[in-house]
Amino acid sequence: MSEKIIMKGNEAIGEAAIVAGCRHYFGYPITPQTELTEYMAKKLPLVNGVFLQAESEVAAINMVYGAAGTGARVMTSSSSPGISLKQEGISYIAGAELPCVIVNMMRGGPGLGSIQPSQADYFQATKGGGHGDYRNIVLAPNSVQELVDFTILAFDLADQYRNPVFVLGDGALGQMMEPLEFKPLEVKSVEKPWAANGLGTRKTPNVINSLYLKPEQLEAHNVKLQKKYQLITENEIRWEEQNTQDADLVIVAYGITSRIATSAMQMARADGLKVGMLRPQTLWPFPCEPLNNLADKASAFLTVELSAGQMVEDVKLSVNGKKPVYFYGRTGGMIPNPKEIYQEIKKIYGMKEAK
Amino acid sequence: MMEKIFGRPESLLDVPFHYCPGCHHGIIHRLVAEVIDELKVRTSTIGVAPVGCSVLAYEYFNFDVYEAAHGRAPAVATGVKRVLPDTTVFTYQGDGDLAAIGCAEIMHAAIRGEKITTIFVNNAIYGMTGGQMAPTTLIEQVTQTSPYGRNQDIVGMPVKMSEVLATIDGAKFIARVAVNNPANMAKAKAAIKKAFEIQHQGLGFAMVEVLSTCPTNWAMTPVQATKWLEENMIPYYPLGIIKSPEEVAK
Amino acid sequence: MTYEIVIAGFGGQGVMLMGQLLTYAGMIEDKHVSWIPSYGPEMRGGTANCSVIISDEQIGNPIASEPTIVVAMNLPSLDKFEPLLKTNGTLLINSSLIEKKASRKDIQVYSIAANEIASDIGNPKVANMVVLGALIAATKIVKRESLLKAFAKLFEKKQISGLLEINETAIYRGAEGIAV
Amino acid sequence: MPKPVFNQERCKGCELCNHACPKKILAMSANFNSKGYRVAYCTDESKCIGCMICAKTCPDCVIEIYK
Repeated sequence: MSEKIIMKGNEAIGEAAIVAGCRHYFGYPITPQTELTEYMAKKLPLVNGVFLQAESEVAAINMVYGAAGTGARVMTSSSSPGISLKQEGISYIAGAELPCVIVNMMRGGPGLGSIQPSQADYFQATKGGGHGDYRNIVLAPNSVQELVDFTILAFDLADQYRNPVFVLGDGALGQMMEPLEFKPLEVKSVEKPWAANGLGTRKTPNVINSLYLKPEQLEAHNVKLQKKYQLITENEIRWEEQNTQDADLVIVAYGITSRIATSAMQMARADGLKVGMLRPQTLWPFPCEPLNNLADKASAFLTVELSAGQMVEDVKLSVNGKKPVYFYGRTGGMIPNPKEIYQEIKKIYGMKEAK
Repeated sequence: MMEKIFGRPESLLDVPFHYCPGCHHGIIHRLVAEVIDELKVRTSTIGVAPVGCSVLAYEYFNFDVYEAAHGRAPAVATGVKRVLPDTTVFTYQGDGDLAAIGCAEIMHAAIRGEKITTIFVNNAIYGMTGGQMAPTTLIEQVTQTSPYGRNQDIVGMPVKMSEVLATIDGAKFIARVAVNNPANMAKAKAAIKKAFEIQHQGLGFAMVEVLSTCPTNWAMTPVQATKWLEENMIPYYPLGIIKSPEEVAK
Repeated sequence: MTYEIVIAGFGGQGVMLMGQLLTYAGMIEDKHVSWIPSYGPEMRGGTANCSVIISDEQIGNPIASEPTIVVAMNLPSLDKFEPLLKTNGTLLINSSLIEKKASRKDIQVYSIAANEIASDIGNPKVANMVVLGALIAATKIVKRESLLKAFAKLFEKKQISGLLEINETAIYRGAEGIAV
Repeated sequence: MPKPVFNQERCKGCELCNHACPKKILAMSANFNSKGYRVAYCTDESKCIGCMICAKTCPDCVIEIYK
């Protein structure tokens, strides 16, 4: 058994990346994820790694593109406005099928927004963000332990599928401290015959590229990508259910919001209301089928997000009209308290508002 | 039995270039390939080519190549070189790419003294998109987006990137060359070789700016274009070694 | 049992560290724990605060929106967090800096003259540890030994002679100096 | 005797080589290659001095020099 330690979320991600074999990090400071950048600056040189503060997020993600092309495990991190700048590079990375891990500690938007927690980059992370038909694998941890576990998982998934993987957190998760442990782990080494790392004894040059000027070739490339995304959808959907066996009402929430919603659910249960929760751990691929199955038993759904309503669209698509889907969200860095969410639950039950 | 005394270098794949007739890109590709052959580093060389006429460079070089986003080649090359410090990494960029959209990336690669080599092809125009004004377009030069000639009151003077970058400490070797005649070609090749040697010595950033024609978008024959380059570009963009470790030492 | 604690003061009073020490001490006692700061521009002004949850059960919401315990290190913190306290909750006031009395009657209120006691020990910087000593004496959320272990753990890399001793003294004096 | 050899299918008819040749023994053919370019050729191989200037000037690596 490994020892339990306490770490800040952002720093835990950094340590997890190093444990996962990441030795290259390129980033640019932005609140509320800067502790991660600083952690890498401190720790990577101690393990013969490379930390480089780029001149911009645009440069940082393109450094990631270069490093990923060599087959190295590489990571960058940022927060909402910085992630927007990175979209160009992410589209290229997806197009060139390079593995990398991108951490977004979401903050309030749009624009410069605030530095407080938010989940308003859900669309950007799960539906594209950059141009073209591509998908990022999006992991949504809700505890410091999961920040560790999902960061390690992210590197494995990235290598396995040659795809960018997002660890989508929020300012609160990045800033909070909780006990965690590093389970003993063998870093999976994946053959990367596609890597452009110098010919060496190889006869044919490797090219890292996303340009296909002939439409037939680009379509074939897109078909190949879509097959990969299908495979990911079949194999990598992750979610957690609590109290859904007998639930009338199912809360759907991820990340920090799922923690708060858990408290609301407990309040409701204490009052005899049969409330359960489904927490997506992957936002793409999204747990459509589990939600659709729950729609046969439960009578309503409540999506809670730190946004004006983004994931709720996927919840509606999953429930597919079988049952009503309600939404409650706060934006701009505001965080709901459990009572607020419980009031929403009571509204749905058609009861008087909670005291 | 006759012996071949001049032919295609090993670092160039035996495929036709897509470049327009008379375009100097082909010559510059060949010179880079010859230098890499002569330095015997082909199997450990990695090229990075971003958007521009040379976007398809990966189809021509017989070593590993990355296609980068517009302007970002120095950042991509940084990523590659930081993982693989023992390889030979170079970017091959046009003037729109390097001097406009990629201004930040090239500046900061030089500022970091990034141990990469940049081949900067300056033809005073955007070639691939069909002849629009570049930051390097000469005063009064007519392009698709400066139909009345480049006006310095509106868009400023053409930028001399080599001189700008030479002011940066991390840039150890900067030269401007042309491939308009055999003598200049020899100088160009020598500069390119030096720029790679600077990288191999681990000294810092090195760049060779190569003045080039764009007969198609200049609307001239290749022969006329070469003459135009000699009469118009070279006077504004003087040839020579702008910065080298030897010069700095003096 | 779940303690939801807000520790609030101004930047430089060491409120973040107080929270982290409590969190660590809770972990040492095999409790479920979490710590989260309220971060942002306000950290440079009025109040900086952090939430600590110490519980026998898995922790849901890590933000103490209805705290069971509030530690107010300065006046704006008292004004902001006293109204949020749960009925029967505990309020600890640093009376060195706060002259105002608590206004609610449905809570347990303690006060400690932390800055005076710290100066008396010989180091004004340990006022926060005096308050922690008072807090655990009043609420028993963690044992004193656990808090000392946590302190030793967090500061194991700092080789300052007498550091542990003076903080230990501060914790003792806080426990003694608490007033209802 | 040196000799230039043209890979005429690669020639784009840019004429840089025949302007560069110091012996003025290169010309553009009346024939087209499959791409439709009038290709360069040597009018009098006996006069070639093997200076390689044509080959170095050619942007498309059309010319090889043998000796």
